[in-house]
Amino acid sequence: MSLDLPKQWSDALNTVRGWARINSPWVIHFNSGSCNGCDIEILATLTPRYDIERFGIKLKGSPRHADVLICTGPVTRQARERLIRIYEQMPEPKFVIAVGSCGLSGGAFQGCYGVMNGIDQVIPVNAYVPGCPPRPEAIIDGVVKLLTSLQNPPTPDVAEPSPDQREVIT
Amino acid sequence: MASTTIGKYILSILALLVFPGGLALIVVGLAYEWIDRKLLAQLQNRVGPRWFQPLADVVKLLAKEEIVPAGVNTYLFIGLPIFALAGGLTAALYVPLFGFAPSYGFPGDLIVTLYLLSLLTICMGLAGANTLDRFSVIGATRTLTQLFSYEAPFLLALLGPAVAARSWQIGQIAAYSSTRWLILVQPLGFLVAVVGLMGKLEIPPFDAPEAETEIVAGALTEYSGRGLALFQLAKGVEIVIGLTLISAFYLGGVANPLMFFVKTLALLLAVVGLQSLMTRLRIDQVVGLWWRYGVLLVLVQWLAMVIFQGAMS
Amino acid sequence: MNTEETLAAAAKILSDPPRPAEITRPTPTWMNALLASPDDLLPMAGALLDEHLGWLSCVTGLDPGIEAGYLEVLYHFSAGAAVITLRVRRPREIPAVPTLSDMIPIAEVFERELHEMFGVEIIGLRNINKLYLPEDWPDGVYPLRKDFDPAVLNVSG
Amino acid sequence: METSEKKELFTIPIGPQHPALKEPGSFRFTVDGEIVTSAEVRLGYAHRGIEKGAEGRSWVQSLYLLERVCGICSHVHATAFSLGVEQLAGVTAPPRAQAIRELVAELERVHSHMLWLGVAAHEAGFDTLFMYSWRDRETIMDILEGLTGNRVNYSANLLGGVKCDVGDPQRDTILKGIDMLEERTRHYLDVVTNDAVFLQRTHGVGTMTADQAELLGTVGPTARASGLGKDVRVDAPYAAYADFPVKIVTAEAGDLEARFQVRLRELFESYRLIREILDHLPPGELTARMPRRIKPAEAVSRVEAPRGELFYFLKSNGTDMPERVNVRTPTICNMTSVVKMVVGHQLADVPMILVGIDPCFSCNDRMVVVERKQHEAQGWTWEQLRRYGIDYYRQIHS
Repeated sequence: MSLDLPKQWSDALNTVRGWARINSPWVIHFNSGSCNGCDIEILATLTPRYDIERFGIKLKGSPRHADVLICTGPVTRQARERLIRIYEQMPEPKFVIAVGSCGLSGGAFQGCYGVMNGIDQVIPVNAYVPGCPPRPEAIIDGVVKLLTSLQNPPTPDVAEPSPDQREVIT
Repeated sequence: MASTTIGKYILSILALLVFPGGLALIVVGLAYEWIDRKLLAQLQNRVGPRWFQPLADVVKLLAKEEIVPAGVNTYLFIGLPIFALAGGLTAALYVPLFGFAPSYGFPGDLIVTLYLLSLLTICMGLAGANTLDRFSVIGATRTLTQLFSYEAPFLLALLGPAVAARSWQIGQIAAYSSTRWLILVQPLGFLVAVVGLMGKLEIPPFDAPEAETEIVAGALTEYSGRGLALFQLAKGVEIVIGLTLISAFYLGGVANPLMFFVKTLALLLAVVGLQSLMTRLRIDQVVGLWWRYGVLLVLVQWLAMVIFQGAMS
Repeated sequence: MNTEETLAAAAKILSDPPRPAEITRPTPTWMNALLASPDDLLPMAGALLDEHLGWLSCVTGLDPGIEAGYLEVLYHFSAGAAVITLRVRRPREIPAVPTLSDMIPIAEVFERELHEMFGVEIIGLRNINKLYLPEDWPDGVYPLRKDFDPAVLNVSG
Repeated sequence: METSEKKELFTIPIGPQHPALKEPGSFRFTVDGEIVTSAEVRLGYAHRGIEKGAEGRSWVQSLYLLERVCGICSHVHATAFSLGVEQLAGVTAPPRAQAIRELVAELERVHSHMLWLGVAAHEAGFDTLFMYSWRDRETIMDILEGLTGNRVNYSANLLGGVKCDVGDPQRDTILKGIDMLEERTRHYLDVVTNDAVFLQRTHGVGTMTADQAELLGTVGPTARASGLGKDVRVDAPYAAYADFPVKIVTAEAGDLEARFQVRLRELFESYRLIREILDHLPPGELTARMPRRIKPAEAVSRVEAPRGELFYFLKSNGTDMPERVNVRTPTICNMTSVVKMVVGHQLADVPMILVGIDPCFSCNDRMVVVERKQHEAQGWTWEQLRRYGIDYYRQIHS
């Protein structure tokens, strides 16, 4: 915000912004080489029994539309570049949730030559959901916990994206 | 004299920005979007979003960073969503919104309104073609291809009531049809108009231009933040205007607010019901459908009407 | 044709002169045939296919260790319950086998994997680009060989 | 693979992050307007190095590692591995354990096919069917959870047996769930056979004749939909399939519609088997004693996964760790057929054809073949594409 608004105004604006962010998290899902177990559970959260649309969570295809990256898998060497790219394509403010034991630490695949042993080795992670695979309820809980944690601290200013973040997606 | 002129200007501006156009329209557009999503969720056995969901989505998008991808025309990239929304809001002035007579009207405003509505589609097409992303470009070609396929039958279907009313002015046609349920005499035209509206709004089965599983988010793949929010608002506005037009023309008019909401909501329910039953059509199937059956149906309708009117006179 | 007949017919083809393969039967349904030379691979696989004695189910690479001095390639053909495995041994330094992909399209996938994982050269295979290892994988490092040392990767981040 | 992308404007990359793929696999389709002219698959985004990993773990640890090759068909991986190791050690699991293995395998097949039906419907843009089939799938997830304690990656297998028994309460739950699902499946079969709009997307799409299917080495339902009677459960019965035999389900047409029908009709066969096993569950022990070290030997183990034949080659060397584990998953066999089938089809059909084989990339993590037909379609300009689009639609309407 370049405009100099009175304090109450900008506070009110921030409240509205925070409210909207908490109530409308759009999610993008990336599988960095997991066994699919977590991925089908993430997909299951969309379906009638769990229905994450109740919380305003929507699964989006384009990283440009997303606020939260839900990432599964131990990050294989091949998927590493892609993961970073997707993370960089997301507009600020953005959050990352690591889902599944292997996304946390490499899990069962720890030590295999093809994996990086966890998502936080590659990109910053805001929330961790353990389990092999976690139940859909646990995944929803993870997202909701992340969102409620945003409620308290003041909204950080939108960071100026670095030049490489403005590259074209091809 | 001068004061009445100024008063008129103020009233016009209010009509454009607050009621019945502008703000009120946007609010109703968001509400209809919610109803659409909620009903769809219910039909799919889900709970569905909360009532403020579309509002939260739009506010959040407005507050987000907007990334302008490299290699695009920045003015177009930023301007197109604004044009799209402005087109929709302008169209609202000629339409009997909320059961009130149109704010403005002149002979031939039906044609202008329809083309203002197409502006959204064209803007989306251009927005997609403007970016270098190939999903957007494919989405843009599909958007425009689809536009060329449904536009003519949709237009013809709305001209049916116009011919019956012997007027090209929306206000007059609405007045004419408020005493008659044209759906009874022109059922085919009504059918084509409803399905045409589904095509215009790119909802299933006509969602090939934004087919998530093939081309991510179609023409809007590259948009984030504000642009996306404006397009979403424009879409909400288009839903309301489209429903209003069809209700006013075919469903016995929208003479007062109650009738307006009852009829447009009933129509929305029908559209959502159809949507939940359908598989996405391929773009070539869409084109085939419209030109083979859509146009034919409307022409049959017209022929019947012309013969009927000839016999009457 | 039951399993026994299939295996008998296959054994007849594989033990054909001039260079009969060395045939063993570890289980009732599984037959191993160690080919005398990699040149026999194409004609023998062709003969199996011609007689409808199976389809190429899998290709396995084996590294018995550095001391053994050779790598082994196993071509598993399945027919009903029967599995007929053609085995080829190649020296560890210059392992090379002819490609089956002209005859069996699916073989290309298995052979490319073999090439990448064991460094076995596939004679006649057109496409030997990176298969499923990452683009920045070092040349000459074959992960499924016994002497593979993960330290060579050491990609710190 | 990034270098030529600017030039090939109309190469459509799908994946590794793409809404059509819940798993990472990367495809590049070159398109003429909407028609696909060439296809290329780059897998390996899920390549974790499991085969090597198993060589550094004990037999028991490897069991759990291999179960996580794939989260959808985890049980068949564990079964194939257990059967192979038992063969190496010369141990046979008790009959009750074998029957429970088959029971869980069939339950897993139901879960996998229901999942696939939903994903396929989603690809077709038919989200209502997706929601309904996944809602019903929850029943089977509950059953699996009640039986084994986990919804996915159930670890029902042990080396030498199974870990969970089926008691009367579980039996009743399963039977009740199966009855409900059978009725629902009948309804879904009706939808995929009779719904006109759905048939427009499946009928005559991605057709593969029996000869092609055989030449391309397809397996599982993909092969059976083309009229090939390939099914390991019938050809080489393992676990308890000799005692509870399965009737093979095939179709002749070889198109997507046939693949839908084969998979759904297989479900009825699975329901029948599940009931039969529950009615005639052999009594006895659940596990046999397994040695910790296994004498040097080799073994081949074949199991019918929901997607087709799963092939394991195992070699032991006298220690408590495997010398070599080779996994050949069904998807790798079917993937070649996709690359051949999509050429000449509409871009819009590609996700459907792809999903028609029920691909499983994490199973696979390998890469396939390049197919280029007609001209080299690189470097299409916008103008060329526009021209093409106009000509294409002119042809349709004239």
